[in-house]
Amino acid sequence: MTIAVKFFASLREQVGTGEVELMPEQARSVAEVWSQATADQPMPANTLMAVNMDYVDAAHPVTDGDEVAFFPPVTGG
Amino acid sequence: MTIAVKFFASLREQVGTGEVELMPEQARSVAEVWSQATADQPMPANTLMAVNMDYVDAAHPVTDGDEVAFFPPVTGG
Amino acid sequence: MRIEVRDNLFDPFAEVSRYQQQHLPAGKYGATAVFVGSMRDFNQGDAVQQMTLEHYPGMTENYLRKIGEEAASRWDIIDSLIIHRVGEIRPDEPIVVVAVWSAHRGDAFEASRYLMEELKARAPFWKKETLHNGSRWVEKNTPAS
Amino acid sequence: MRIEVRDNLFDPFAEVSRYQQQHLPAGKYGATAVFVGSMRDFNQGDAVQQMTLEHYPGMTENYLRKIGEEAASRWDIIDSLIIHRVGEIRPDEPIVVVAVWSAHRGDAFEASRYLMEELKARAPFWKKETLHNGSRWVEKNTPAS
Repeated sequence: MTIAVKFFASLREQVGTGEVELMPEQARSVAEVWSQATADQPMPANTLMAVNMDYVDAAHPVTDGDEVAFFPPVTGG
Repeated sequence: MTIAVKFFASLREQVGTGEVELMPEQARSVAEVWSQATADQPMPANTLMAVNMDYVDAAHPVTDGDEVAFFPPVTGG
Repeated sequence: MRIEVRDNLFDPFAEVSRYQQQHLPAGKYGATAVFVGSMRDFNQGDAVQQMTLEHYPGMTENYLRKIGEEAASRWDIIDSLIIHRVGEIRPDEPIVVVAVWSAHRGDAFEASRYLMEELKARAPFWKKETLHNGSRWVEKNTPAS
Repeated sequence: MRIEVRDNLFDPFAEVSRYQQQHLPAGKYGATAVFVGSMRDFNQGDAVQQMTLEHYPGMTENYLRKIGEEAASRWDIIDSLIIHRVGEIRPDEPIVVVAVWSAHRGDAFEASRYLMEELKARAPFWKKETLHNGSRWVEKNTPAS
């Protein structure tokens, strides 16, 4: 299996892709997922992160099969 | 002219009439209007009073041509 | 601002929708807060079959307008609508609808709440409930929360 | 409770009315609080011609449901409805409608406000505005009041 990585809204445009896949051995935390998936781009300070569609922080562990998402502050409603 | 006196809701039923007229010399205050118009019935403690459709207290003066109303706590909405 | 006292059944959401289409400037309001009060078929533990709403014609409209003007002076609102039913009402029928349009949600929420609380505290309406064994005047409104 | 994310235009008041008729027990709710957020044709001093609303399918619905369940656990409510638009939106079109039915007005008012504030704070939606000279992402929501 793999780790599915998603980017939304302005982060998607900034990173240049909406979705990439990582091999599970490439990253053990959300922060490492970001580094691997963006080729070490700096992460904007207000970036929000989710693992399997729940908000987490950058230190949250990731495992095989996880879906990891990065996005800017939400602006619905 | 006269003073028009109105009673609403449970007070109308209790006093036994919805509207009476007083001569201006019969009452100089809202309290006196009540006494004259109800033949000195006791006024329920929570009675609300209005002169010309604005809330007032029992000491409020009344003059010729005024409309004076008595009613229980309001329960709309 | 429109204030209405009605003695016949109305559809609150259709009224709000129609008023909005006819009176609100398109694209200027970002927030609409609506409250509808409806007749329940029970109160204080008793089944209620019907209700009669009495009001003080003239003073009622004056106070609804006064309350609407107070809300407009306290919050940044674009328009508002209040319709209140009087006469004989059956369970599930709407009693009151209040709507406030604003550029921002905080103003719309707070002004609509203010309109309802002040209406219940100051507008001269009185409810009489018909139960299976007679009728009774509602003595006071429920508190705000 | 119904949660919906829609990519086409809807009539918020007709939706609330229809949901009420189909799902609410007649005579049991005394209070309905509705909030509609609409697209304004201006923001931060600029004319806005169009807006694109992006979301995170799956997580959006999860969080709307979570927020709805939180409201139901905090207040005494009978039912609730949330519909949120995504995709391309033009000025004056509705973006979101939230409705709460309760026996009492305090619960309906407070729960509807909670739903909107939490939706704006936590549900993954993002707005991109089209101006006459290009487009921009909305960077953050306006505060509650």
